[in-house]
Amino acid sequence: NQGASKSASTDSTATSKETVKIGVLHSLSGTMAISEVSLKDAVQMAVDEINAKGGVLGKQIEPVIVDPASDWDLFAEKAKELLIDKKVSAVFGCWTSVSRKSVLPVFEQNNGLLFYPVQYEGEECSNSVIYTGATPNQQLIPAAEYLMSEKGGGYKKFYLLGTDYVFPRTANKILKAYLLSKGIPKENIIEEYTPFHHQDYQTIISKIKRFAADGKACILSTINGDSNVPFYKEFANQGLSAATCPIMAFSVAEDELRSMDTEFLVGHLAAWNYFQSNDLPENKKFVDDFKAFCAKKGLPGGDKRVTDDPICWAYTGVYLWAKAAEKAGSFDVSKVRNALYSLEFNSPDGLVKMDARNHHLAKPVVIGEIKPDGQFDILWKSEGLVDPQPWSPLTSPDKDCDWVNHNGTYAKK
Amino acid sequence: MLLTVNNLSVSFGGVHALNLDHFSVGEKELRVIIGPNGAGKSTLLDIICGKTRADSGEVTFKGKQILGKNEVTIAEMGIGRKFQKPSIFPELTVYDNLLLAVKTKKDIFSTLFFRVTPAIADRIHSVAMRLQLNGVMYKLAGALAHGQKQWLEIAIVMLQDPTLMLIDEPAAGMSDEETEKTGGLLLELAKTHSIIVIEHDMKFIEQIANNLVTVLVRGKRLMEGTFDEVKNDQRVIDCYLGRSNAQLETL
Amino acid sequence: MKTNNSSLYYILFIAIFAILLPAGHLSGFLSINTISIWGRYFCFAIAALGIDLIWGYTGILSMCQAFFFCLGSYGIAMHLVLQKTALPDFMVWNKITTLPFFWQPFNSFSLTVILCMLIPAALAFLIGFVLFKSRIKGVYMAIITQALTLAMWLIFLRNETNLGGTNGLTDFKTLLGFDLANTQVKLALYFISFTVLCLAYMACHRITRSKFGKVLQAIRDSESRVSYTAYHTVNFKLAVFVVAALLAAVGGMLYLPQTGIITPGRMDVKASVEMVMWVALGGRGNLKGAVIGALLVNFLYSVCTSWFPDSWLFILGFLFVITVLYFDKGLIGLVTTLRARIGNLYLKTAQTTN
Amino acid sequence: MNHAYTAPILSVNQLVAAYGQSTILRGTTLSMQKGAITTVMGRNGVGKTTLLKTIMGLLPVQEGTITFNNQDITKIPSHKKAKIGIAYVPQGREIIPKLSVYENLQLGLIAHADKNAKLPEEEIYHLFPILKDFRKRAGGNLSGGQQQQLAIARALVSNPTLLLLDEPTEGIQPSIAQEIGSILQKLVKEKGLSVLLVEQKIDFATQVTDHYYFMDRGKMVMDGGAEELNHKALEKYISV
Amino acid sequence: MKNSLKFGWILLLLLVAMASRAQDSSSLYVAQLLHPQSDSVRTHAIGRLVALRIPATFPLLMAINDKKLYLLDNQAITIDGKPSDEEKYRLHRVYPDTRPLHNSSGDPLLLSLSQLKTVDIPRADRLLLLPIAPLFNLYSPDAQKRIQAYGQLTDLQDPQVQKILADVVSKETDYNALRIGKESLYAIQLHTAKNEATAKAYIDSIARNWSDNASALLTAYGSGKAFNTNTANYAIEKAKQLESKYDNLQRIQNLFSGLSLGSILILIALGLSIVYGLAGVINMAHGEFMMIGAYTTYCIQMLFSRGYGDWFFIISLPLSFIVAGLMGLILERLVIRHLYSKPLESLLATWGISLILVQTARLIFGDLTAVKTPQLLAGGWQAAPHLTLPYNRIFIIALTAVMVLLTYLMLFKTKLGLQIRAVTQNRQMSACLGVETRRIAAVTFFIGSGLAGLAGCAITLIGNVVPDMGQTYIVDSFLVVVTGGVGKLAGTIVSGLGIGFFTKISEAFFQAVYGKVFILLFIMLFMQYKPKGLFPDKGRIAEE
Ligand SMILES: Nc1ncnc2c1ncn2[C@@H]1O[C@H](COP(=O)(O)OP(=O)(O)OP(=O)(O)O)[C@@H](O)[C@H]1O
Ligand SMILES: Nc1ncnc2c1ncn2[C@@H]1O[C@H](COP(=O)(O)OP(=O)(O)OP(=O)(O)O)[C@@H](O)[C@H]1O
Ligand SMILES: [Mg+2]
Ligand SMILES: [Mg+2]
Repeated sequence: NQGASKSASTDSTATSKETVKIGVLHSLSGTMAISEVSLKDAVQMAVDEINAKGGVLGKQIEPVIVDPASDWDLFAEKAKELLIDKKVSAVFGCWTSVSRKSVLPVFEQNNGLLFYPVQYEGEECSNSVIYTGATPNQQLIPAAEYLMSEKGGGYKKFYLLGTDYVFPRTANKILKAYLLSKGIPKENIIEEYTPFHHQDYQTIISKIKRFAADGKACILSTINGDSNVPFYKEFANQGLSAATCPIMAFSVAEDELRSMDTEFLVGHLAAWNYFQSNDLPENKKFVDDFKAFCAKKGLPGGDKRVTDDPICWAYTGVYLWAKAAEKAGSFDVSKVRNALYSLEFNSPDGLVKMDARNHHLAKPVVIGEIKPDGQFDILWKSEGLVDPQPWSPLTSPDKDCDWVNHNGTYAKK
Repeated sequence: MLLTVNNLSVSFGGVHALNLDHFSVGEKELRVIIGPNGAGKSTLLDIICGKTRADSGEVTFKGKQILGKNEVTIAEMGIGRKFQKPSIFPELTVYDNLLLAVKTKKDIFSTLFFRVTPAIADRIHSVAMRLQLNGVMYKLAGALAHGQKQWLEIAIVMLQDPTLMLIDEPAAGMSDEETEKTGGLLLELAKTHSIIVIEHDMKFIEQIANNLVTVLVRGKRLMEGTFDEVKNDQRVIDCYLGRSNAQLETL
Repeated sequence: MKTNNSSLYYILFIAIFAILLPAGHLSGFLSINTISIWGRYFCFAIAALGIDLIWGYTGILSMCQAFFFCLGSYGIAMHLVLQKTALPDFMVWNKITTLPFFWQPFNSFSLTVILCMLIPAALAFLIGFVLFKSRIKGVYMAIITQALTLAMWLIFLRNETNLGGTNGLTDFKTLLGFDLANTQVKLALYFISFTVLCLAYMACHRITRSKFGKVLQAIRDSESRVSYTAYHTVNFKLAVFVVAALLAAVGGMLYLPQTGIITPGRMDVKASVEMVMWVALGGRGNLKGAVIGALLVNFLYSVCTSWFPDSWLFILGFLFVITVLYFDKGLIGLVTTLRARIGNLYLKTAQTTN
Repeated sequence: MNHAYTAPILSVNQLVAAYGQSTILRGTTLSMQKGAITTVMGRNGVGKTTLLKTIMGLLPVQEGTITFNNQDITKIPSHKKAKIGIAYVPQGREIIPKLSVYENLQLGLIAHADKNAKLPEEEIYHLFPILKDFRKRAGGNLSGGQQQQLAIARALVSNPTLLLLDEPTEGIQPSIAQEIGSILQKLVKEKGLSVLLVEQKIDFATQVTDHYYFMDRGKMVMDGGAEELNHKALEKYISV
Repeated sequence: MKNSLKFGWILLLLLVAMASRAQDSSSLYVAQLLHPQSDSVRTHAIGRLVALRIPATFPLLMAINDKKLYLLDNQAITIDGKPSDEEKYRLHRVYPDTRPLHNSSGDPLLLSLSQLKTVDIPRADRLLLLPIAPLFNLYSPDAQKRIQAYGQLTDLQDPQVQKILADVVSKETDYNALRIGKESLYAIQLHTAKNEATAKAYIDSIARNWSDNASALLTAYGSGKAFNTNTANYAIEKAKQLESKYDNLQRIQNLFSGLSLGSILILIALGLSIVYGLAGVINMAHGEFMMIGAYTTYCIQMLFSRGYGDWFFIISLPLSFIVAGLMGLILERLVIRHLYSKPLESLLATWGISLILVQTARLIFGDLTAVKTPQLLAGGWQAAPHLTLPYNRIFIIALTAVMVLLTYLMLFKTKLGLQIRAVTQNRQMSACLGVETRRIAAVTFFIGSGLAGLAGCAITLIGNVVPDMGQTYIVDSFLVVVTGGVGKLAGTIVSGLGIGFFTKISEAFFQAVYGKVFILLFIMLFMQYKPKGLFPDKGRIAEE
């Protein structure tokens, strides 16, 4: 769409009083609000910081916040509104894969740019999305590897438990392929799914109990959102513990643990790219700033708020965009996109780097153990940055994603 | 015989409400049923019109067994019912109430493409006129007074033009004058229809009981006879009429 | 008098949506996005007409209209997906190599259109037959249809169903060779939706005015009386149920190309209750009310989620409560009472001046 | 004593009441003596039931007043009216369908002035023997006439001073209707009960009435003592 | 608890005496460990201690493994059990002996964590302890730990370990620990048995003892290490028997799960059914009253955040009832009151209210929260080997039973109940009979909403507290109300239990998702036969 980019470029020549619009597309009501509101706050904070420092290309950033209300159709509608009516230069948003998939065609048709901050199942390579969250190889595989290692406990049996939707299904497919490739016999891998908002884990825990009787089993959990508490509670109540059978979670971060009763969770594990307990000075500042920001804005939780992986990447996304725009000298989507390749940024998680050929971010992988205060003890950290693999070599060995030399997804020889 | 009932038995939770060995109504007969409260009169009508299921026995109408058939089928066979507690369409106008009742084809397509013909309009109006409903044609039926509802329901049954009409306490809640009118109406209808009427108003019964009167007591048929026979039967006086019989004499 | 009122409504409606809105777009005031959004509301309004028939007129609270709506949408979506690729990409990920049999017919557009109406109608017939035969009514009906929708939702969420799971179907490019991203095509879809809405309204209007419609209302009032008056109520109920399902499906079919995505989220519990709420808010048992309710609630939904991102739920919630407390016949009832009041006032002043 | 005799127990003054837009009572006036049976008669739909409903508080009074025992009760809610001794037997019985007969009777006790009053079971079953056999049955399952008996019994349980009866003999077998007549007279005599009766059957009315009113289109058009109540006199009002 | 603590220490003292010789070499490593010059020194020291396996160092190692090693005046100490109300702990030394610490007046010393210096041992180092963790955990005062340790010892062939094991088992007091300890012993003896008779005897013992790993052990033995086919078959045979026994227990567990799910549904449906009966309306906001109850519990927990143990929960039970009830009352006064006998309107209004309540909760509380399980209700009751019935679920079942009973008594044995039932069926006539319909309606709403609140409070025991938690259960509980027959207490109970059982049984066969679909279809079919629920009204009253 020529209109959008034209208006953006004419804007950039104007005076510094002028603003550049970005869209914020996170659910503020409905089921996903619980997770997504924090991301909106993080984006807002990054915007405020950048504006305080003089904005981008001499312009103040003006966030346009809309509420897609956890309604996937509305995500598409709001995306259209942001791109066509509001003519924003970039959009920061989405959490679930569904919401991303629903806005994807809109962004592609209207030449928009979406910064997507959450870990996802991969198998996607859109020219219009900048994926700042983890790809499967940046979260799942290291976690499984760790659990199988001597240091991680040398577990031999794996219970793959998830909520029934795309991320867990794809994640488990990749995990299963990985485990099988590592010589774990088929019967030692169990895959199971529960519906959204499932609350009653009695039956499943008794199955797990039996599965884990010999102490060699662990759980890889992609259970989402509000099902986690009942799951962990029942786990403890039926006499299981992190010592007998640890749970490695891929969707439990500090923000979810914030006001949960962590008693049952202590000792269980999680794999992410970022933890609040990361003791880099950049991170210390980021955490303090975020708390101060929430307290100042009177957001629920105030200075008790915590940061976590998606928050970190939502925040980083804004900076990446701003930096790319500076580098490109324009807000034009294709120029910004080109400037993003190989762009480095000193994020709260340390130095991270955009991939040179696709739209994902290279970053460290960390595995942590839940502490009673809802924070994580970092147990393991990858050496250096882990490069993203949008197409897992385990399940799609013949595919790769490259927007520089090829036109997106291409077949490897 | 148009309607024959044999060995009919109905009980509710162990209590026998009806235990009728034989009962029959002929063509164009106006049959009155009386009996103490709770004798099973309404229950009998309920069974005939398919509202209640019987435990055992047989009921034939025009020679066909009707036990076990559903209300609609029975209605289609030509049995119309007026209930003790008026049953009408409260949120439709009186006119629409009547329109729905008129005897025409009643399947989906006919109703979809239904047009009011002058003949039908005439019929509706003449019936409404006779039942003094013409003044309230476009009032919602729910807003009628009790007595008017009674008449509306009678009008519905009339327009249905069934072979057999089951009329439960038509005079309840009506003034003497109106009761008498109703009686006249029933007598006239009886020229072309078979009718079963249940009533407690002896004056009214006297007016309409040209044929037999059946007395039900505790679900059983106590006796059947002309009005005079019934009125003077000691058993009927004991369990049903009481002293009011004497009062009738004085009139 | 009465017809005059109605025709005023109609003229206003047509003036706004057939002339004003498109003109606004052509002269550059309104983006094509706004036009498309209204096009989508029309689809909801079509479904709402069905709900009004089954609930407003017949008194059967069916909570599975959202499901029929989705069936229509999914059908068209399957066709659109197949226009793009021979094998949908999610099947590729799930390691499915051949197109499942039930996808095959959706290669052809005409078959798709037929199936999109046939499947919901047949299902409605089946469900209706089972439920009405056993004389399920009232809340029982409402809750069971609700549960049915829930069950269907759960099934559609599954990947094994081969309908895209939670992600549903999305990313469509062309319909009958027309580019869906094209402004002209969007405008055309808008007009088609508008026309279908008008036609559906006219059809429903005829139905409710006919004796058939009276029978429906009579069923709402006193079903047993209808039976004793020799109407086969089951048939009538079944017929409206199928018609309502068809309307929902048609709405869904038109909805899809204008929205660009269909997911099971369209038929979850919330969505299915909301559809009933449109009608309730607009004015139950009044076709105009159903249309107005659907348009208004969805318009508010769109507007409030942009203007008051945090608080649109409050707005909607209060709207419901206040409508109920003060205008008990829905918005359309409010309009009528207001008119009556004004009319009275006018009469009174006329009298006093006399 | 004399004073009580002359002051009306219930007087209704220029009452106006309506269902929504349609006004039914258009200035109804009525006054009834204590310890007497006053009958309101009139054709179908003239507003007899509406009058009782308005007195009972089921319909708001738009204009006019209602006085009971020298107390203005125009505006007070139905349940208070019940508590100060007005009992109501509505047209259509209004039995609480899913409560048993016994429980329906117990409900009558709620309006009883004495909080600890016991159900006078003996008395009731003496008057209406059928209720005894059906104690445990759901009220809604009784036959029409049985329900009517139950409704009357329920009203009597509260030991009221004023009884509003809307066509109490409707659907009741003649012997019991007769009985009800005598019971009313007995109660009036023995307990000083006052009864406002709406009745269309002249036979029944003449038998029990002390004073009658004749109603037409929401207004009283004629009243008089029992002795004046004869067919001839009334005929012109009954027929249009 | 106390006993086992004492027992642990006695054992430890015994060991300390036994190993006093080895102590000399260990003290150096301990010092290095507590005050390492560098990380590698510490790692080395731990490695050595592990290799030496000196029982005197076990308490220290155990403290390291539990991440509970602290320094106080240069003594290596650890904390005991749960904190007191002021978050203070009792302390005892872990090296060279395990004396409890006392203050100057001879009372046990109580300190808070902030007064201690934490010795941070990285997980990498802690992992070094893994190989001997079972060994030192045998001496843990915590029975749970010992159970685990016994379980992990089965493979050890070391005679020294066997001796320790035998010794510890002979003094074991905890029932469950004893069983698993015995199993380990038997297993070792089985593996060393040299003739068929003894082997079979040990197989029998293992089977009789039937602890967690019995069947796995026997199968492993039968399919590998047995010295002749006879014993191998015998072992496998026994293992199979155990499996089938286990399957039976599993069935019981399933039934229990069904019972517990059913109770939750009943608890919610109870209020729903009462309110439904009254307003004649599907109260869309019922789930939100549940949410209010849950948040009340949460708030009280926050208020009580320091100490008072389980009191917060005991107080929240009535309070959540009252708060939710009051909210219901307000709602009734403000909105529902105008809508009696207008089912459609109240449906709309309650839906609107539910939207408002959910969003309000979201604004106030923001996010996912959860309530601590009270100590009393943590864990489960070991009803039989392999059959743990969690206390929280037992509690919910009991609570439901009590509430059902109270509701029954209230509705059917009191004047209030009579009035409530009358008002639900015929408001106008009830008013004419002297029933204060407004008050009764308010009370009914109070009770109905209160019951929902109570259900919310109970649900915090098993689930989390989120603004839209009401939606999770609401469809299910409507189904319960409907299958039971609207307004039928007995029906609600039977159908609640029925749906609970069926869900759990079908979950055992299908996946959870299909289990749910199956249930829904089943209910639809069921309604074919009972279109008005389990206990329909009979006769004329059924018609309305
Ligand atoms: N709920 C209502 N809404 C509107 N109008 C009503 C309503 N109930 C009764 N009416 C009208 O009020 C008028 C008086 O009715 P009412 O029931 O008081 O008559 P009635 O004298 O008791 O007659 P009947 O002898 O038949 O019982 C009637 O014309 C009736 O149509
Ligand atoms: N569902 C039921 N359960 C129990 N008893 C019932 C039921 N239905 C009817 N009965 C009883 O059956 C008997 C017959 O009732 P029915 O209504 O036929 O009497 P009726 O002759 O019409 O009396 P009325 O003259 O008072 O109308 C009554 O005693 C009634 O109480
Ligand atoms: Mg009867
Ligand atoms: Mg009347």
